[in-house]
Amino acid sequence: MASRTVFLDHLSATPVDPRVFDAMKPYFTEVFGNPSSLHRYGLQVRDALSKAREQFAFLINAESPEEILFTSGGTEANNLAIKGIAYANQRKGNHIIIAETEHPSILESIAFLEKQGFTHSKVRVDKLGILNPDDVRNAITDKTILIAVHHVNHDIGSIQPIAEIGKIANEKGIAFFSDATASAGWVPIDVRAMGVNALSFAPHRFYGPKGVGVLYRNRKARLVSIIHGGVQENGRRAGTENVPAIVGGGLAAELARKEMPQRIEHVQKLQKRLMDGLSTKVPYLKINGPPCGPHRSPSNVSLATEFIEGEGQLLLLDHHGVCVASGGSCVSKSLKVSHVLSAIGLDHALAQGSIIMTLGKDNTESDMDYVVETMAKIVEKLRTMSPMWDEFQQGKIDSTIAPRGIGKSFTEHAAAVSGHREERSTTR
Amino acid sequence: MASRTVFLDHLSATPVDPRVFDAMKPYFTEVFGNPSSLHRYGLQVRDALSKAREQFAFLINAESPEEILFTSGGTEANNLAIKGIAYANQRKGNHIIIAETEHPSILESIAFLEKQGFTHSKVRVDKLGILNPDDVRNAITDKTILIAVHHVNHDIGSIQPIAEIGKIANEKGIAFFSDATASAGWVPIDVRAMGVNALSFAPHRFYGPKGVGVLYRNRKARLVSIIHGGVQENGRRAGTENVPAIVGGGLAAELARKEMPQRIEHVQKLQKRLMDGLSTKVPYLKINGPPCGPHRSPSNVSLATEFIEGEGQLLLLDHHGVCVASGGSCVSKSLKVSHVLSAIGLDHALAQGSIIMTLGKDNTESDMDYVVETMAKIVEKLRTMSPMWDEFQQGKIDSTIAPRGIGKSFTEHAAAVSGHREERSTTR
Amino acid sequence: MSDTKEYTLYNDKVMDHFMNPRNMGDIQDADGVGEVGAAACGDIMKISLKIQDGKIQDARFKTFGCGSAIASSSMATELIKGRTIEDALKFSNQEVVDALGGLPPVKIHCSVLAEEALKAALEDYVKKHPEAVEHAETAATK
Amino acid sequence: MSDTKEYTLYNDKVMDHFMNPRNMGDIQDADGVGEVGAAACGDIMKISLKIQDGKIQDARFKTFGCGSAIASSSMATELIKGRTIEDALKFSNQEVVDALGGLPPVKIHCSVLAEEALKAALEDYVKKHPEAVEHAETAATK
Ligand SMILES: Cc1ncc(COP(=O)(O)O)c(C=O)c1O
Ligand SMILES: Cc1ncc(COP(=O)(O)O)c(C=O)c1O
Repeated sequence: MASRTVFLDHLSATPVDPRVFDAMKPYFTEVFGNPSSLHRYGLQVRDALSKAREQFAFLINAESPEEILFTSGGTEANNLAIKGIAYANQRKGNHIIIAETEHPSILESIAFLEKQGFTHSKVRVDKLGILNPDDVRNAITDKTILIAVHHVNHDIGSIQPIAEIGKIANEKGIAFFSDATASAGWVPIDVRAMGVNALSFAPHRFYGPKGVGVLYRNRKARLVSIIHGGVQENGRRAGTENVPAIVGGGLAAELARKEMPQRIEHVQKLQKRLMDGLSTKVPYLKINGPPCGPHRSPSNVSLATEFIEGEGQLLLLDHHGVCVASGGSCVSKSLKVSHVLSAIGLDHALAQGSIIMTLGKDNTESDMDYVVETMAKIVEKLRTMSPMWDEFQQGKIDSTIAPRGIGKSFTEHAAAVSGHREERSTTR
Repeated sequence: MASRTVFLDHLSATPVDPRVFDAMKPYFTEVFGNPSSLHRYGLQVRDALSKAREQFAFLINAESPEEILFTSGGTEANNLAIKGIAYANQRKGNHIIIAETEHPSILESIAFLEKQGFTHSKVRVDKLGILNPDDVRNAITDKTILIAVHHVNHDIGSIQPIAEIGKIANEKGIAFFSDATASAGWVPIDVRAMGVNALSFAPHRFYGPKGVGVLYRNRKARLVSIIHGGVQENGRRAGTENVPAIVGGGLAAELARKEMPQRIEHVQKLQKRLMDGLSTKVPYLKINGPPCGPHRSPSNVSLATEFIEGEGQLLLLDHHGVCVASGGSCVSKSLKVSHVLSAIGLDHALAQGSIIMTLGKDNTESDMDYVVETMAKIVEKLRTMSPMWDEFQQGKIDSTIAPRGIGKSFTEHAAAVSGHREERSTTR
Repeated sequence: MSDTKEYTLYNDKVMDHFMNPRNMGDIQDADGVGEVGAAACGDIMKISLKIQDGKIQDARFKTFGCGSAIASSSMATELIKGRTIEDALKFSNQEVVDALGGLPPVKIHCSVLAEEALKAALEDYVKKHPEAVEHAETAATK
Repeated sequence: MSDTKEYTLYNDKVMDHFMNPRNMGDIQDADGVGEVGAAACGDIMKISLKIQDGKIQDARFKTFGCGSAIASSSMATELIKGRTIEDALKFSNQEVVDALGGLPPVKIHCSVLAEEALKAALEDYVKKHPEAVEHAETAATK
């Protein structure tokens, strides 16, 4: 195993901050009550939940802690927002507008609703993964009941023009929801300035524990519940609350808010160093999404290396102690190339070579240099093993990143050899 | 505050076992990966989840760890079972059979499904809260797709004849689900002997952490998911897994299984002492549900005291350090008397004086004596404050527990004075 | 539990009136007695009054109900003592809520029940002493 | 991470063949070359063979694909060396899976691709040397 470990997958997981863990500790063995209980143990943890609500409200500048609702994670918060708002407005209409690059938890919730008679429009994004608010405006029909656009994209870090979309939504009186799971803790969020009626996130993306998600929603976002039972969360989300995780998540939110300027400054510096290093040291490598700056999450580095595939890179990086995600992101078991990379028009073959790195507060500059060095080495190794690299050298196929004008495209080539296979299988 | 604390609300919450907490610890700050990640951090926690699946399977004698599915708690597991099985069998029929004394998470899931075109039959229970399997058989129609009967009742501890219902369900080829949230860890469970296709429970009822629930389901229980997104849990439950809670819950299950004989023996002894003590020392007090023995969970003591109301008892008990639940159980914010107590035909006024005590492994015999003593004291205090006690003494109203044949019933009296109020409000 | 804070369902004032109710009991030869119940929650409250010279000399309660119902009746009897019938007829549950430093939203109805028990007791008195109200009404229209 | 166990996506055998692939490369004057792709996942595999006296003398691969695709082609070329054309035509992906000590269910298709690349290379050889198969067929029907 490698002597050095560089964890670059902070969108998948972050270690719980020791201060956060300390705050959680008593809630397992000592302060173990159920918030629904009327005796001292129950009342004591009710106080703890109230405090966490305030801390979460503080992170996103919500007007009141009562606008904070606890779920089990980002996915459930997204399901609750999409389905809950859709069901609550069923009488007004059945049309939902989303960006085409939403997270699967949004896309699959929408797919479920389609079976129940709802319809939707997907707004396209540009080459940088950013949508045009005018396209949202144009997609609105008199049946539109919900607009859902994520704040930061989970794959390529693009920041959406939320405040502008918020203006449009508010003007038209349509509920506006934003999935901020990939941004909360790393990009400032002000729900009032953004004009959202609902917004989701999960503290395990910013040094809080797993097992808790947050759905902010103000009075304008009517919501029916999707997990039924007791009257927890004012009847909006049944089930015993995950008290220790909520307490820890609350503190993580408070710390994230307080330390945000330093965290952003730090990861943005690393991001630039990493992007520059990779672009310089690894030939035929492309950075996906917007350049460092106001349109990109400071913690995301998404790249595509030509002529080789992503999983091999991930495995070799891991062997060298560098932990990253491949194009499939959270959905590692699916064979499909990320729909986000397709949406920004990335060549299919290039998308297969995609790697997502997400930076954290404990990464260092020397980590970045090590990653660049390692990446250069393993890309070279994988290319010597790749038939495509050969054929590129021989001029049979061309590069999409730096076209030379000779040879067919990788995609054409792949189609040709895959065609061969399909012939075979039909004659079997 | 009281010098002594006796926690008697173990169905609402249990402290995490120190061994369980130790096992969880590394998963917050060190072994913090996301099971979906392909690198070492992800793979390491996948191993941990597999182990927990085995431990949960062991507790309920499941055939394979793959039959274990993780959710965020008992409520979500119940929602997933009810809605998931209903949706998956929508083409076959739309009729669901449940016991009338299910937990709100079942009842409200059913209420939700009714809006989507499903129908249901509620099977009645007898005075001890136990249903007759023949009534289940008689409720079956050719549209029946699911039978759901809880294992142990959350309010009064009645154990249902699950194996017999299982035989009927299997014979008819209907999916059979049992909510074992109130029994797991306290009553032996063998899913194969019980003939269930799905069964839910939550480790925070037996010294595991909050934030995780378990749904066992075998091949015969087709299930669609209710929280959509990534492909976690083989596509049955999307969202990042709550790894530390799953790890802790797994160990809690293993310990519960291994220590079950001792735990049962211990609480059953306390249960008898408490029931006997209360029946002897507190006049006009009734134990709800079956007597100590094979038809009652060894950890449940449900009682109703006449002429006084439950919350006051709970508050005074709490003042004396005794933590209990009142009739509303998990649903403390609702004003309604438990539907379980109505179902067993308990007089409405009596149901208002209801208290639920659930025993745990750390309670002692001397705790029981203290509780009996305290209970006798506070019941007396509250009765001196109650107009009903007065009127009973004067022979104006009668007791339901030990009728003397003089005076009208409390309920008649209450209706009369409430009538007075209704008159007033209409003339306002 | 490690911390020393006392966690209670209601605020200190309510807890105090629940734990140490004022004016609990019956008045033997009461001038007015009201007993009312709340159909929704099943609480029952009985207030008895001693009235002299158009003024409430004494008030006692007995309550079958939750903590806030007991506290509300305790507080209502405290507040009403010494008032004239005229003033007492204007008594509102909000006075109880305020004097108790607030009640949880789902418990406001307890204070309403206290108001109703009190008014029922006054009505009972008035039925037996119609002259009292005429007197009060004249006073009011003066 | 505190424990010392090495956590890897695939078993040790697969990891070994991925990290240290056998027979990686091209055969300059190959007798048969097959290049196939999997439309679903986008992997591409190329196998070249050196054949003499009806026997596979050498086999090399190049693969664009995931870890298990690389390991599968490495293992397939190892297994096939020394076999007769006749035997090689009966080669099945299951041999690769078994020799690798198993593959995750979603990765079985990688071994199928290896089988297909090998068969494509054999077909290429047969196209250029039709007599080889006739010979093989006669041998088979003997
Ligand atoms: C029988 C039963 N089912 C379900 C639940 C809900 O479980 P959870 O609080 O874990 O959501 C409870 C809670 O006490 C219960 O007793
Ligand atoms: C943008 C976005 N939304 C939702 C989710 C799902 O969150 P969770 O894993 O907490 O369920 C993720 C996960 O990475 C995400 O990136």
